[in-house]
Amino acid sequence: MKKKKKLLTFPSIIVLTVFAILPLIIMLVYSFQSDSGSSGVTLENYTNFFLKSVYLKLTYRTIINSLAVTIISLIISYPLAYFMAKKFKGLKNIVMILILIPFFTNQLVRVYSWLIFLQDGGVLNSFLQSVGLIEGSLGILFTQGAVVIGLVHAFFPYMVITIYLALERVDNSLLEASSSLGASKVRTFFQVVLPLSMPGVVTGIMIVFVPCLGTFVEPRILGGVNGTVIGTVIEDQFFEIYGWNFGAAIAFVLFAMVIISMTGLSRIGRRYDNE
Amino acid sequence: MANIKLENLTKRFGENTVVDRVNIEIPNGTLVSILGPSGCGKTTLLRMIAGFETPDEGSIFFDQDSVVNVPANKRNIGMVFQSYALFPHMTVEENVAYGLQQRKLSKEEIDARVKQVIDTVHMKEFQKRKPKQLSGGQQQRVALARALAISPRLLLLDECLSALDKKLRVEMQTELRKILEESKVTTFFVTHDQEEAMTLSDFIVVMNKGIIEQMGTPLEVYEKPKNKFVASFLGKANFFQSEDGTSFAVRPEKIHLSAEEQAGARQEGVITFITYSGNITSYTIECDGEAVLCEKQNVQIRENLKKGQKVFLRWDKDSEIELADE
Amino acid sequence: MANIKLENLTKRFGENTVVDRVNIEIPNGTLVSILGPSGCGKTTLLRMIAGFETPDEGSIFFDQDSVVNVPANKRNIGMVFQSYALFPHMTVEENVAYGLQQRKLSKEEIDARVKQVIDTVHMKEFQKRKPKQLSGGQQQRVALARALAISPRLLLLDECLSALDKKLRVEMQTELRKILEESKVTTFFVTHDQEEAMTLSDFIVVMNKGIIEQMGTPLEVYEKPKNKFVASFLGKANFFQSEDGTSFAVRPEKIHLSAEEQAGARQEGVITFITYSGNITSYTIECDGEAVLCEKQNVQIRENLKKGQKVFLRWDKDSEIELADE
Amino acid sequence: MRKYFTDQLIPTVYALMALAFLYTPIIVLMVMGFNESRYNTLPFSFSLEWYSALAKNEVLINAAINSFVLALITALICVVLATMFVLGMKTLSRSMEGLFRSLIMMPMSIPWLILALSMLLFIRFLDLDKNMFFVVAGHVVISLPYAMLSLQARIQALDPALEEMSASLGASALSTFRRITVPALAPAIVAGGFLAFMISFDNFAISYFLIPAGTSTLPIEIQSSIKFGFTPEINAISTVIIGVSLLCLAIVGLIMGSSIENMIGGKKK
Amino acid sequence: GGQTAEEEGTDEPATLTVVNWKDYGSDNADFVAAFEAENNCKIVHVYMSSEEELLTKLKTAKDGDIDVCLPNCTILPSAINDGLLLELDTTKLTNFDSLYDRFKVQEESFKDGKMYSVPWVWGSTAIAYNTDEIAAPPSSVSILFDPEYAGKIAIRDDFNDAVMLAAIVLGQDPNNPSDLDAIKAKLIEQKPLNKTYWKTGDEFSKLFAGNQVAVGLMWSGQAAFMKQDGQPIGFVVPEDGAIGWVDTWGIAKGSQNPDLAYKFIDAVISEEFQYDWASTGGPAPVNKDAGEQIDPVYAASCGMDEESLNRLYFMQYRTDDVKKAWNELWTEVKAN
Ligand SMILES: Nc1ncnc2c1ncn2[C@@H]1O[C@H](COP(=O)(O)OP(=O)(O)OP(=O)(O)O)[C@@H](O)[C@H]1O
Ligand SMILES: Nc1ncnc2c1ncn2[C@@H]1O[C@H](COP(=O)(O)OP(=O)(O)OP(=O)(O)O)[C@@H](O)[C@H]1O
Ligand SMILES: [Mg+2]
Ligand SMILES: [Mg+2]
Repeated sequence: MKKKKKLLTFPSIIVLTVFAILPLIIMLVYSFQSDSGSSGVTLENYTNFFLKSVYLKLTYRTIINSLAVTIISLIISYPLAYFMAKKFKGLKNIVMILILIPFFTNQLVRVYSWLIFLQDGGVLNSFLQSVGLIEGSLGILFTQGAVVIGLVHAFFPYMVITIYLALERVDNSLLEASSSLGASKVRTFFQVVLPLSMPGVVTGIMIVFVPCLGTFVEPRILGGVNGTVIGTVIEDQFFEIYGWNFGAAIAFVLFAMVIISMTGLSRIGRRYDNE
Repeated sequence: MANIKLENLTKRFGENTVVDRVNIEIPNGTLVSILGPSGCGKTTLLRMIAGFETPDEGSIFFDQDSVVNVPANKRNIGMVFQSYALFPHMTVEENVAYGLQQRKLSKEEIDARVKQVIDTVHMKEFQKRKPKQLSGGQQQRVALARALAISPRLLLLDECLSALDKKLRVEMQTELRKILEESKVTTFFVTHDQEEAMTLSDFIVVMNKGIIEQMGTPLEVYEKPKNKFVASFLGKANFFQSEDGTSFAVRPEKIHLSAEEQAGARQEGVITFITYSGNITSYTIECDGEAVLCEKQNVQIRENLKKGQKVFLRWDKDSEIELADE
Repeated sequence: MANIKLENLTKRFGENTVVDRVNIEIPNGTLVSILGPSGCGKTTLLRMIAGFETPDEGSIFFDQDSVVNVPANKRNIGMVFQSYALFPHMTVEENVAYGLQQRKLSKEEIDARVKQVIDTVHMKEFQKRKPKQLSGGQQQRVALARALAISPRLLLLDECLSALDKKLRVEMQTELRKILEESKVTTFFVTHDQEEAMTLSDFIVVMNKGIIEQMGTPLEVYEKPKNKFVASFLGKANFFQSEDGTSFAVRPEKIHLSAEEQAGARQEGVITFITYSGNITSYTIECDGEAVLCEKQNVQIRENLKKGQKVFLRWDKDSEIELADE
Repeated sequence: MRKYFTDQLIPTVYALMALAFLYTPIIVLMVMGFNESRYNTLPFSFSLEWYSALAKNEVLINAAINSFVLALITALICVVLATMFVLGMKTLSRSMEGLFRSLIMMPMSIPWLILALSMLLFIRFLDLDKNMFFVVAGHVVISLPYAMLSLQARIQALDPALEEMSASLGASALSTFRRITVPALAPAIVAGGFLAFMISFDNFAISYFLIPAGTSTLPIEIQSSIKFGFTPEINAISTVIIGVSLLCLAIVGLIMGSSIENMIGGKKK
Repeated sequence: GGQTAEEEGTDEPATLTVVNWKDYGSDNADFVAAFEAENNCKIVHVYMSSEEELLTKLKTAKDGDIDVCLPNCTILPSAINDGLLLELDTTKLTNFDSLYDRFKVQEESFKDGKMYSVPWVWGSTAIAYNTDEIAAPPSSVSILFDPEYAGKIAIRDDFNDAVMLAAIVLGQDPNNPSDLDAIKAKLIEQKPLNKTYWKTGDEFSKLFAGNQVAVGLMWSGQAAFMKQDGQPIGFVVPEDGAIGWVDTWGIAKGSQNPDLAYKFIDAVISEEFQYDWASTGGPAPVNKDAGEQIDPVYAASCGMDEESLNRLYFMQYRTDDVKKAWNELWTEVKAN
């Protein structure tokens, strides 16, 4: 009985192994080969990455950016998910659908729309000028700020979903019990709701932070001259100079960082999961 | 530690009026049991007092102050939920300490109090466990401890002992009674167990379909039930018709049975059914086609009445309970 | 409709042995109540019989066939969980019909049977509701109906009446008894209510810490408990020491109280506590520093014994229960 | 009054603000679809020119239909795989479970570009033709984690007693699954499918590298037009897609009535 | 690919798979329809998103996946060296003789004396400017380094363009710069003057139309198109030169339809095709007959004239090491 159930996990695992792991192994082999085509194993791609300050600098910039995006997403998503799970009644499904609908548009098109919206002389600028909030130009496009806005926009809805699902599981009678024991709404939140929704928060952080590390579209387009991040470097390697080996090496460094941060996070998640 | 007054308290869910113009006044420091059939509105009543449901009509006063607009966390009420509602991410200790932590006591005070309350409910050896690792009864005790720990001015217990076995239950009742007498906290106690209600409470409130059928001391409610519903809901009762058309009830234990004809016998019949339940044996006697229930305490082991035997029934005039017409 | 035999049944959770070498044989068509303190392993025992837990040791036989390797859905067992486990997405009707649908009966047969069982548990007016819209007691009745509907060969009831009020409970007990007698289905009944156990069951099993302390008819277990645990767990008991050092117990109802000195009085003391509980009044009497409990049925309303009064206690020799040494 | 403030007003205002942020670029792109300027410049002057151009643009419409079909197939496969996985997951040992879970989540953590290229290399390594099978496989790989996320959250909330109860009533494992587990998981299945659909629908990298010649998806068309500048036809088709998906959801909502409540996440027990 | 069907005249049309840029002449609907009708075939377009990616496509393709492709001169030698292209027989191209002589002997198309691709269009990456803001055509690429236009400049996010541009300004040989450090310093110095580095033509055109960018590095073809569309855009190859490029057609090694492929190439270098496209906003023609028909004023305004042609530094093939070095340099500039 139990054995049979275990078999249910296999199809997914097989699909992943065949269509992700095996191909990646081939890619991993590439990362240990020299760009110059000579066969044989080499670490030059990795040493190149770690010895050039430019890549380390970009890595650092990428991490800081991704952290900023994650934190801002959390600040936007948690209250929204909380209100949906605990305050809205019939409304919450409408809100949920409204949150998902924008994903039916293309990512590039959305990013270009931000470009139109944020540019000096664009919609936002004209609006703020006419209201009298600012004079002259806004100057927000082509800064890290614009990149963060674009990325938060692209990823926060996923976080809303994971947190919402976790909060839905927190039984209302627990909130009542806390309240009857004299806890204010705020304390109830921090001592009961938040810890119990922690698994969802952890997943949400992963679902935002991790893809952020590898993005290149938003930084390139919205970041202007400062939009270079590790994702765009990888993209350049593959699209501009045929540097697959080095590109693969960078990708695997990124992947290692992801694994490390995920391990750390899921450890936190597990602590709260252990009810 | 508060005098509680409910005035015209009413709650509707959609079309259903589940609590209907309830008026009660409970003196300071008394224990009131609420009895009533499943679904009659007991939990809803408690939830309104606790502040989790807003009444549709009526007021709630704690010592003359209307609390309808006071949020639940300011009412200083200890509540035990029918579903326990223990915090799943906290240990037993932490659950019990939770309410105290809200009150900004020192760590030592909290620890001491927690220890004391956990001892009271006999949960010391489980204090480091999480609720999921406890049996139903153990969880219930934690819920009780958590409510008691904060020394509330009003304690609301929603079937808080129902998952305990008799022995532990009697112990907990005694503890509860002791705690309540010491702390003089006014208590509402919802229970399905009439014996528990009668043993424990100063007053009993019998509810039915959202209204209060009768309120009084256990003696009053048991010996002088106002109507058929109360008479049959609280304890068992045999109903008879007098010659003048009014109806009255007689409790099974008030009926004397004898195998020999006796003076003043009111009915005679045949034993059709005997049920032994330890300290008591019940006899069902068929008299003129009506079943009459009669209970005898088993003061000796030997049984002297047999199934199919003819017996005579007698009761005192003042054991007859007159009932309001319905 | 099956003879059930448990042989050396054992279950451990980690280090804890929660069911410890249990041996029972239950004849076909009998109702066995399992009584025991909270956490003693009752639910675990039932779950092993139902097939949800695999025993670590021992066997389970239904009519000579070992079922240890039979999956739960092939055991044809009706079960009522402590937590009801109603299917939240189905109405009352659909819940009850579920088990029948698994048996590929015709729609008419199913409808008829569902209707019949829902009537039995008095849930007709709620049949279109979802479990969320029902009170605890109502939910429990649905759970019972669902288990009964499939006419199982074995019925496992885990505190299935505990959320009901006394009146409904007695009704349900009667119904249950009737159903069980008609269908002759073997039944395990876990309860905290000893009175319920004694009224309802053919046999009583008293468990403690995973082992069986005693098994027998209600009369045997109540009147001849093997040890102090059983004596005090099932009903109340006063313990005394004989001159020869052995100890014995006397049930409170077996003690005759009188204000006047009487022949054969065994003890004398002063009433320190009187508790009224409807049909019974309990007296606590202080005799030589020991509290003795004595219960009198309230055959009349007037009380003739007062707190502080001196009384004489007497009991028959054969009311003394000899206890095994511990 | 205060309650109204904290329970209604603040949440509503907050949600509206978040939605405003979310919809800013969407509204911009919708408006620009009706703007005459091909460069999306202001001032705005209303025109349906791009919609009539779109109506004639079979390539773009076909690409959109392809994307839709591909996303639908991907979503179905993901839902089936993810459901099977979360059901089997409970029986795994803790460490196995952790391993398997991180395996499935992995595609989220690798830039899709890399995954796409490695799959392309893999196909070449196997000496196979590019075909739709691999496109679907690639889409499944990247969408599966999203489907899994919503299901995992839900399965933990599923009371095991329900399944036991069903077994004790005589239901076979399959019957229990169909009648108890699936309904209990339904909201999460729908939500997971929805997420997988969206991920696939918007994916460029995988389709681009793996798709056989002659077939195209909407993201590919858009990405390819961008070298010289895409026209507001793209805005127009995006607007149409949003409109259609809203309409579909509304219809589904009407048909399913109150059960739409449970569509996303839903309520526990 | 499929079977050539022309001789037998069967109903089953052959398919010709063409790798090209989207909206770049060869996928013009009218042209495609006419070609398909004439040759009873079906053209399948596969779009590329960068030159390198075309190489990827060729390398990972199986026989028959690709018939014709559009490599730029910068990657052409790579493709030829890796044996990805078929050797061409120019006698099969009826229009080959009409090409300007310089394109008949385009260096990158040859290896060991054998020809592997046919030039198609050429163009320049030079200065596009807003005629409303800048009255006279800039005479030097150094306008892109002029602080006067700070915040209104946009050069392209492309290591090749960037390095060549800086080399022109510094007087180095753009195809063989002598001092990469100086180039890097120059680019870093220029960096803050940019509004952005544009990546796609879409970005540039929208920013330009939105008055965000007044001057920048742009392709001649796109500038011509925008001008026709009514934008106040001027285009000039300044006196100190700019970057030139040549796009060519090759036949993939594994093509199953080489004859049809020849027909296709022959069609796109025909006088008619070349004139039509060049005069309506396309890049400059390689067909001499077509070139001579174009209005000289128009030609000058989009850098198609002889004079501009002579000022251009045509991009040459670069080895992987050079590309890597330039790319890294550019990455460092961007990361700065
Ligand atoms: N949220 C709700 N919505 C609609 N009806 C409800 C709701 N909560 C309770 N009810 C209904 O109100 C009535 C009273 O419910 P309540 O829980 O107060 O009963 P109770 O007396 O506590 O019953 P029990 O003894 O079974 O716990 C029941 O008929 C129940 O079905
Ligand atoms: N899954 C489990 N893991 C570890 N310990 C368990 C588990 N389930 C039950 N126990 C422990 O096993 C013992 C017996 O539990 P069980 O639920 O059988 O008790 P019970 O007799 O039904 O109690 P109650 O009357 O309170 O329902 C308890 O001490 C409980 O803490
Ligand atoms: Mg209740
Ligand atoms: Mg139990």
